[in-house]
Formats: sequence, structure tokens, C-alpha cells
Amino acid sequence: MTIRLNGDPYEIEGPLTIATLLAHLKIDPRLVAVEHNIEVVKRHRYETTMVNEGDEVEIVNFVGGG
Amino acid sequence: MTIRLNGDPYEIEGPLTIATLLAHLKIDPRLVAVEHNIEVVKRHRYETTMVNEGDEVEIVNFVGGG
Amino acid sequence: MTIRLNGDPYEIEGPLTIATLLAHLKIDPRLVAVEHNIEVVKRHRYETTMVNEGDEVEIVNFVGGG
Amino acid sequence: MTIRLNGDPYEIEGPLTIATLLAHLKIDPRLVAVEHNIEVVKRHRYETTMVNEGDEVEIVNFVGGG
Amino acid sequence: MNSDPLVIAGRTFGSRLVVGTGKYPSHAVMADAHVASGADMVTVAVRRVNLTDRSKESLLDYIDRDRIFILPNTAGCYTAEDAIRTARLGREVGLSNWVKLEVIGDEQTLFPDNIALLEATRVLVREGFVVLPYTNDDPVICRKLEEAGAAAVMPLGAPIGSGLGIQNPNNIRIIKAQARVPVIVDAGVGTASDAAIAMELGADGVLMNTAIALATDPVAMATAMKLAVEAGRLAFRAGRIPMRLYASPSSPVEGLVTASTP
Amino acid sequence: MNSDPLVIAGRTFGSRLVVGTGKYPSHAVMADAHVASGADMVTVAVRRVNLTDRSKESLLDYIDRDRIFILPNTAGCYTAEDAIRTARLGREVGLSNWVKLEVIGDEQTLFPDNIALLEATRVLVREGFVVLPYTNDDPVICRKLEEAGAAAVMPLGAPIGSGLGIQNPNNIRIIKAQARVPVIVDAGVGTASDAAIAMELGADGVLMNTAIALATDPVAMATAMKLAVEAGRLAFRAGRIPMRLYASPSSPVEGLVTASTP
Amino acid sequence: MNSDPLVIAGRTFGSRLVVGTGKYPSHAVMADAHVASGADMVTVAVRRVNLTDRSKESLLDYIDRDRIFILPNTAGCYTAEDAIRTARLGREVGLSNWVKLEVIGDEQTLFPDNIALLEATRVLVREGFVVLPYTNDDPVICRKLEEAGAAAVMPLGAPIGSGLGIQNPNNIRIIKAQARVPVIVDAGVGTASDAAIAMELGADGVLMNTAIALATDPVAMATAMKLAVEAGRLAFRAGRIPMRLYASPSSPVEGLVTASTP
Amino acid sequence: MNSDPLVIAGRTFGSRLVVGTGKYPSHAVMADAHVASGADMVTVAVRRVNLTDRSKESLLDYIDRDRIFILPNTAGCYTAEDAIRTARLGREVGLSNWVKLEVIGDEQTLFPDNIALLEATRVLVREGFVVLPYTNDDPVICRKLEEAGAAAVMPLGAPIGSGLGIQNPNNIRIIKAQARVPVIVDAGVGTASDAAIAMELGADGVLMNTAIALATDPVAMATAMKLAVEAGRLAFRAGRIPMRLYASPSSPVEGLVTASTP
Repeated sequence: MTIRLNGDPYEIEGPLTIATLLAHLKIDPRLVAVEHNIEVVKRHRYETTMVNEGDEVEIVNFVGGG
Repeated sequence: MTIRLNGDPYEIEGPLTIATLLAHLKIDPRLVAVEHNIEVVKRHRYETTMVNEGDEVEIVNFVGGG
Repeated sequence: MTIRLNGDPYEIEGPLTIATLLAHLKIDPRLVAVEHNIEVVKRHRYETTMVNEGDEVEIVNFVGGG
Repeated sequence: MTIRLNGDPYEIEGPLTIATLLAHLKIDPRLVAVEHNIEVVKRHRYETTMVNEGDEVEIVNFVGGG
Repeated sequence: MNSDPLVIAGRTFGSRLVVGTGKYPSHAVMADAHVASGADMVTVAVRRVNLTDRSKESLLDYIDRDRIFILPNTAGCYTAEDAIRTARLGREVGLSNWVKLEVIGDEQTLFPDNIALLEATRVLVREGFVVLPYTNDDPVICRKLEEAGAAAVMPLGAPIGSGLGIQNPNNIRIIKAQARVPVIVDAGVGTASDAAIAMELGADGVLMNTAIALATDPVAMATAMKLAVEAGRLAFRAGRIPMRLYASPSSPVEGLVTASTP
Repeated sequence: MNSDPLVIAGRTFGSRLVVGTGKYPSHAVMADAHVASGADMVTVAVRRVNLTDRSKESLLDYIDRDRIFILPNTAGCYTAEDAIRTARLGREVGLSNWVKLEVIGDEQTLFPDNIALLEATRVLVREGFVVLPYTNDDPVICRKLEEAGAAAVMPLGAPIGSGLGIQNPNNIRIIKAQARVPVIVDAGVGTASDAAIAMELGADGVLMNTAIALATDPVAMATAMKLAVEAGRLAFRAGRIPMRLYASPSSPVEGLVTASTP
Repeated sequence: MNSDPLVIAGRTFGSRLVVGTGKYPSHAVMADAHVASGADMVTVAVRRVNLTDRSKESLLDYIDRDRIFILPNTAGCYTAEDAIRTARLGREVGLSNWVKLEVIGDEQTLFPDNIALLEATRVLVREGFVVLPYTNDDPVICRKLEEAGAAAVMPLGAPIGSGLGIQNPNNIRIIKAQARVPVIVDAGVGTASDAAIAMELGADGVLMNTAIALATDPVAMATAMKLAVEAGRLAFRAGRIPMRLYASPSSPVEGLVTASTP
Repeated sequence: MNSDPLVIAGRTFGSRLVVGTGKYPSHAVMADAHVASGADMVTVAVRRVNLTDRSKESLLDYIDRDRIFILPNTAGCYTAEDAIRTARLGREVGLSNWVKLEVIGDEQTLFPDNIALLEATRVLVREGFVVLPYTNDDPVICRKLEEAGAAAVMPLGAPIGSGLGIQNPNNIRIIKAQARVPVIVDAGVGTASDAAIAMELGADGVLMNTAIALATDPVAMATAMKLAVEAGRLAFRAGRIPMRLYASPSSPVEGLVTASTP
């Protein structure tokens, strides 16, 4: 299926959970934050939040800034 | 009757028009503006606007300012 | 003979007076000043001041400055 | 005799040496400097320098300044 | 005939100096100062008629309205509502539908409440006023006021009556660079050079009251301000020399009648 | 008729602005700028006549000597001897026994060598010159120059041609407070407000060259400087308002048609 | 043990200097500069994870979180919505419910949009954030932010990254005089003296990034800033001498061994 | 161990701050302030011993001469002769052949008489003194003093005790650029940032008395000055960022989780 990931189209087998998506992307769930369709996803919901065709997912972390 | 004129209670025979009130106060209607119960009164309405018991009237002009 | 004129060697028939030198140089005596061997020459002395071999002569005028 | 000490007349038995004068004044010779008739007196000369009637003596030390 | 006039909302002013009418020793001195200043726009406050003492001569008797345009202000208003109400009354007096819009946000500094100011600007523009808002030296709020339909923006140079001069020249320069309406520096001028500096920064005009009215000699100071505004404007247009840390000789370095060299 | 003229060594000048004659795009532009500046004293340099090219038109053809007084200078001289020699030649040209005395002490800053300057001042005063020394903003050297017979003192505002403006206003104020001869701020002015500031500090006049000559539009800048000097002088005499950190309302705080209070 | 700590929202900081994490030559240099600065709070931006290049080492690996508190910011947001959304994500990373709230109103100056900023502050305070808003040097908006529940106000000294220093010292002084929450001067510092000046004006702290990160030697500049903030704070508390136009001798005027008198 | 010491006439000082010994509330407070300042050179005045009251404790009892070098000064002298005479007496006390040479030229400003100063410098250098002349911010006189053998030049920042701060930063910068001996800014500092600015201009050190001695809390101010001098020196060496009129973002402009664009 195709989702919108960090602003770009992204092909992946799905539906899948946020947890699975992060694992697939090799992203350590600690020290990132995830938005699913404009809603922040609490960390304890990663296992239960399903990402479906066309969903928007944002994964952010901290970078240098002032 | 008693009206509120420029913020203070004012005793006067009434009801009366704005025009009569100004004449009574010896105020030249040109170069002042009048508010009747928080509404600006156009000059051509001075003859027809009645001031009644308890009404609020404000009469203003220009003073030095910066 | 050779004189030093405004800092440079200058060949000219001589001895001659300052007046003759100025005339030879087509310089209007008014609005210039003349130094002869480091001494200012008053204008009324132009006729009588002789310039000889090896003498130093400076002729100056006003230029733009601030 | 009378000398001029630090700008003022001063009565004292004399002639006497700078050393004796300092002792008389209870001034520790270290950390002061002495002028005798406008001439600085080296410390090793205190014993031998005589102060006579009418001489000028200045005794200075360090004070707070900036 | 002025080849470089100030144009606000289609109206042309011969002078880039706008002056006030408050705090003068007398109406007569004010009238003389107005003439000396060359201003053709003056600002006035809207206040209750004095009912107890009718003798009081009218301010307007001392303003040559054939030559001078009247700009009512909303000085002293602390809410959008009061400013709007005062603006409407000022217009009703019948001399001008322009308003120098002030909504004060702080009593100590008399700095504007820019949020209420923006709100009042929107309302009054809708009602057909020509709105000249007094604001602070913030390019962002100036742009919002412009978008709301302000006919000019009037950033302050320093607190009203402080005489401190332009406290933040860069902000005035930036506001001017971004604005598409005239920029009038309003408040803070203390002496002539302050007015010249405002104009050299690119301002289209300067508005002042206290610097003239409370000077020891208001009429002389009014003349000084007239000249300073013209001087600053001319200097701005004439293209000043660049600044350099070291010197550059004004006289030729050749042709000296001397042996010496530095 | 000027009620507040500049008087130096008994000579009266209608303008407090003294300008130069160097660095202009052309003699013609200079002449126009001189008129626009209103100056009635201009300074000129003394240099060797150009022998190779006699065609070169004379500077003096472009100076209206009926209206403008000529002030020869010793720019470019690095010793008292050279300055004295140059001053004598300048006088011999026959237009003036005045001299703008410069003895430069440093090529980068063109700051004066005040020791040589003082020495040259003494010599030239003895020879009957009216000496106007260019010095730095040091009240002590200014007093020594005055005691040596200088007809005025001319402290610099900033390096010649730098356009930095008055770098040390307090020193200019102090020099003026102590001087018994006129104080002319010479050098450093970059734009109109700088000239106004010099005058507001109490200076009796301002001398400038580069700020006008090298402006994009020298004639417009000359006009700006004329106005700025007048503005600064008037403001100085008019008595400016004091500075205050906080605001002071220009409009009455009573009689507002509003419920709101701050 | 610091006897004069900075306390914000009940949290105590040993240092009054808050630094950024952007623009450093490397993460390693940043870490050294953080140590040199003595800061115990640093601000970080919230951005999309780089999906294409996972190798990229994490910023957080270079911040000693035992010693340094993380302050997420909303830099780059131009609307209240974006700033709120970014703040929520920053909190969800799980290190802090504090936010350095930026809502930019202009791309050239990066000045804040104070109206949107105030709106975002209200929303985030309601959601339990500790909000530190970056605003401009306007006492009125600072008071509104405080009333909206901001834990501190952070007026700018000059445009972000400009290095111009405090452009309007009076406004900072006034903001501090009126504020009941800490005042942190955020942005505009270029060198050590700028930081000292901010503290001498009474600011409770200073936040900077570019001045350290882009200095030729960031670690040395970080040390300089640490010392300057401490110096400025101490000087503010020590009670400086008043300014006077003239001199006052430091040494006794009596007891001189000299005839001479001035 | 200080890797960036101040070296004058071959002698190494750990601190770039030189302080005075006058005007303190008490000798005890002075001693504490000296320790807090970290200074290892202090200046003292030479005055007549008090003959009437011998009880008066000695200043030197309060100066740790193992740690602090004594710099006698000629404060209060108005002629070269008096300054030379005072310097000789100061040396004879036996603690130092160095002298902070002052020849005052004006009682109101305490500005130096540079001509007499130069003369006295020549004499004392010939007599083997290490001469540190207090002068004004004139690069030309500083060069002459250096050529006369001064071990350092000490230009003033502002009048002694005025607390005005560095009045003419460009002159200090130019003096430093031209000097081959250390440049110590002497006089004029009022608060910590002034000292930092002096060092950022490139000065090798700062000498002050009143700013510390007359602060409400002299010991705290001494600490502030110590830190400020170090901060300014470090910032000078660290290479500050350039100034720019507009902003430069500190956080990345990519990777924002937002639709909005400016």
C-alpha cells in the first residue's frame, strides 16, 4: 500500500502498526515522536495504532537549532 | 428631568431636542459632536432627536493634543 | 642654464627675472605665489629678483582641497 | 632652629641628620621617601645628610589613589 | 511648488512634518509655531466640551484651516471600543474623516496595544475612515496594519514625550523597506537632529508635539524642526558617502611644496 | 540679515557652514554646490602650478569671490616647517591672510600632530596670520591653541573623509564650554544629522568637504547641510526638552468620552 | 552552590546563559562549547527524521542530559497552528514539557508574529506546557504573554543571528521593570559585551546560538559568554557608579609635594 | 597557569586588570576587592606623610606585596617638573621603578597635558624608569610616547571617574592597530560591559579605580570586572560573528512538520 511518510509517498506492505513501521524503518522508538493523520500518537499506542492505505505519518526527532 | 451630560447628572426641563439642549448650553452646534445614548447623532438630526429622562448625552469638541 | 623649477630640473636662457620667467611660462602673475630659494618673493619684486643657474623656484596656486 | 617640613614651618633642635629627624618623628624609614632641598635623599645617606636652619624637607609615602 | 510632496491616501501635503496642538504655553504661541513649522497637517484630541466655563476660547480659532488639515486623534483610549467611539465623534465634528488612531496599552510608556489597534483599524477602515495608526517599531505589526487598510503606518521612535530620539534605527529602516504605505515616525523626537535622522532612515514624515511645544522657545524649535526634516529628506535622497574607519584626504597629495613625506 | 552670525577674528560670516573645494565631479558642480550650501567661506589647498598642462582651468574661476571668502589650508603638511612655508605661499597669492592650519601626524587617520600644530600656530600668529587650526577633540590642546592666538579652534568629529559623524560628543561639548574663541567642528561629518548634532552640541560652525563633494548628488547634499546647520543651531538656542525614560502624554488625560481606564 | 540562581516555573538553573544547538561546525565542538558555556539548558529544534540516511548520529548523543535540560523550540513555524503542532510533537519525544515558543511573522527579520504567539501561548498553557515565548522588545505584548501564563518572556535584543547587540536597551529595562516572570533576552547577541549589557539592564538571563556556534572559536566564545553573563549579573547587583560628564579624581588632591596648582 | 598573560617591559602579569587604591570605604574593603579583582598590579599615589596623626595605618599594610606589584602614580601633577619629582620620590620608596605617569592639563576633565607628558616621559625613561603614561585617545600622541620609550600607552576611555565607558571605540581600535607596546585603557570605565568592550576593541588591559571603589558593593564589582576583562579578551581572540542588518535562522529551514510557508 502507499502511505504519506514525512511528506513523501511511501510504499510498504500493510496495514501495519506504528511499532512495526518504526521497526521496518530501523528507528529506535525512544527519542522520536510520531504523528498519525495530524494526531500525536502516544508511545504506548504504537502497538495498537494501525496505519492504513493513504494515511499520513510524521516521525520527528530533535535536531540542532537555536 | 435629569439626564447624564458629559458624565455628570444634569437637571433640565424636558423632554427636549439636541438642538434645544445645545442652545440652552449656548454651544455653537458647528465644531462639536454629540452622542446620544452611545450613538453619534448626525448634525441634521439635532432638531428631531429627543432627549428624555435618564438619557446619556456627550458633547465633545477638539482640544490641544499630540 | 638649469634651474630647479617646482622640484624638477628646467632648462632656460638666463639669468632672468621672476617676471620674465612667469611670462615665458605664460603664467598670469596674479593668483600665483612664487618662492625663490625657499624665500617667498613679494609680487612687487618680480621685476627685480634675478633667477640664476641652480636656483630653486616654486610657483604655486590654489587647487581644490578640504 | 626652624626648617620647612612637608610645606610647613617646623621647630626642632638642630642641626641634625635625616635619620635623627625621622626617629624624632617616629617615622619608620622603610616605605617613605625623603627630599632635602628638592633633592631626593638615598636611604643610605640618611645618617650623613645634615638638615640645617631653613632647609626644606619633604617626607612622603604611598596613599590610596587611582 | 514642492517636487517631493508627502502623499497619504491620495491627499498631498507640502510638508513632511506633522505637528500637535497640545502642551503649548498658549494658543497664540501654538499658532506661531505652526506657521514656523510649515506643517500643513496638525493633530487634535477629542474631549468633552467644558460646560462650566464656556468662555474658554476654541482651539480651532487658532488653526488656519485654509492651510492646515485637521487630524483628529484617539489619544488616551485604552480599548478598541473607546478608540472607535472617539474616532466616530472626531469625524462627526465635520472637519475630517481621517484619524490618528491610538490604542494605548501601557500607562507608563504609552506604548500601543497592537492587537486592539489592529482590530480598531479594521473596523474604522470598513467605516470609511482614513486610518493612520500609531504603533511601535515592529515590522510585522506594521505589515498587518497595512494589510488591514491603514493609509500609513506610524511607528514610534521612543516613548511619547520622552525626547530620547530614534531608539532603534534599524527597525525604522526595515519597516520602510517593507512598507507600501507611507511611514511616519511618531513620537520620541527631542531635538532637530532626531528628526533629521528619522528622515535619513527613509521615513516619509515625522510627527511630533512635545519637542516643539515644551521647548524653551517653541517657535524657534518649530523652525528648527522644519529645516531638520527638509535636511534629512534631502540627505536621504542625495546619497550619503559610505562610512570608513580611516581617513581619506580632501586635498591632493601631489604638488606639495615640501620635502617632507609622512 | 542674519541676527546670529558667525564672527571670527572680527570678520562676520552669514553662514555657519564652511565647505571645501576638493573631490567634486567638476568645477561646475562645485560652484553649484557652493551656492546651494550658502557658505561664504571655502577652503582651498596650495599646490604647485601645473607647468606641463597650462590649459587646466583655474579653480578660482569657479569661486564667486565677491560673496565667498577664501581660506587657504596647509593640508598634506607633516611638519611645522612645511605648514608654515605653505601658509606663507598661500598668503602671498594675495586673497587672504587667514589659514586653515593642518599639520598631519598620521597618514592613516590624518589626525593632527598637535605639538607641531601648536608650534606652527605660534609662528604664524606672530607673522600676523589669522590661524584656524585643525586639531583633535582634546580640550587641553584647544586651550593651548587659543592661548597661542588661534582665532578659532577646529576639533575633528571623526577622521577626515570617514563620514562617521561626531565620535565623541562629550568632548565637543566640553571644548565649547571652555573655549573663548569660536569652535568649528572640522572633519568627520557624513550626513545632515551629523552637522545638526555638531551644532546642537554648541559648536559655532561646521567645516566639511567630502560629505558634500562625494555625495551622489553634491548639490542636493549641500542644500541638506545648509538646512541641517541652521536647524542644529536653532535647536541649540531654542532649548530642547529634557530626556526621560518613560512617556508623558501630549493630550489631556481628562474629558475622555470613555469608561475605560488604564 | 549558586546563591543567585535562575528560577523558571519552579525549576532552578545554575546558569543564566541558555544556548542553542544549531550551526556548530560539528556535534563534538558543540558538546565542548556546551561544557565551556556552563549552560544547564539548551534549546533544540523539532524536525522530521532523516529516513534516507539512518547513519546520521543523533544530536542527543552529544548532550549530557544528566546535566543539561532540553528546551524544544518551534523555530520555523509561521502560524499558531504549526507552532502548537510542533510543540506537541516536541513534548511527545518525552524529554520535556517546556517549549521555546516561536511564531515567526517575517522571513527577513524572523521577528515574531505577536498576535499568533499570544494565541499559541494560551493554547499551550492550557495543555500544561511551560511556555517560554520569543517575542519582541514590546512591554505591552510581554505583559499580555505573562497574563496568558507564559513562564518567562524572551524579548529579542536584535534580529536572530544578526549579532547587532541590544538595539533598544530602554525597552529591555522597561520590560524588566514591569515583568513578574523572568526576562530572558533572546537573539541579537554578537559578542561578550552584548551579553554583559543585557544582564546589566536587569535581564534574568540570555539565550544565544549564532554568536557562539559561528564564532571562529566556538569553545572560546562559549567561555567568554559564560563569564560575560556572570560579570553583567554581578555588576547589576553590585550597584554601578553614576555617570558624570566631567572627571572626579581617584587620588587625594592634598599632600602633593609640588608648588604647582591647576 | 595563564596562557595569555600581559607582558609589560618584560614583566609578566597574570591579570589584564589593573586597579587602584583610592576612594574605598575602608582599607579592609579595598583588600577584599583586590583579591576579588584578581589584579596583580595596583596603582598608588605619592603624598606627604601625615605628621600630625601618626596613628593612621599604612596603605601598604593592606596590599599583599608578594602577589601584587606596586605601580606608583603621579596623579595630581600639573607640570612635567612636578610629575618627574613625584616619580623620583615614588621610586625612592623602594618598591618599584615603574610609574603611572600623569601630567594633568585640565582640572575639570583631568585630561592629560600631552606635551608635558611627552617631555616627562623622555626624562624619566632616560633615568631608567618604566613609564606607563596616561594619555588621551590620540593615536599620534600614543606613537610619540612609544617612540619616547614608554613601556605601554594608557589612553583614556572617558574622563577619570566619569563612568561613561569608552567614548570613542574607533580611536582605541586604531591606537591598538598602530601600537607596538601594550595598550591599557585607563579611566572612564563605569560597569562590567565597559571593560569587556575595551578588551574586545583589542586593548591589552584595563586600569580602573572609581568603578570598583565607589560601587555600592566594591567586592562584587571587582569580581564582575575580573570576569568582564577575561570575557572581553576571550571574545576578542575567539573571533566574533559579523554584524548583519537582517536575520539568519539558527534552526534548519527544512524538515518542518508543517504545510505553512512564510
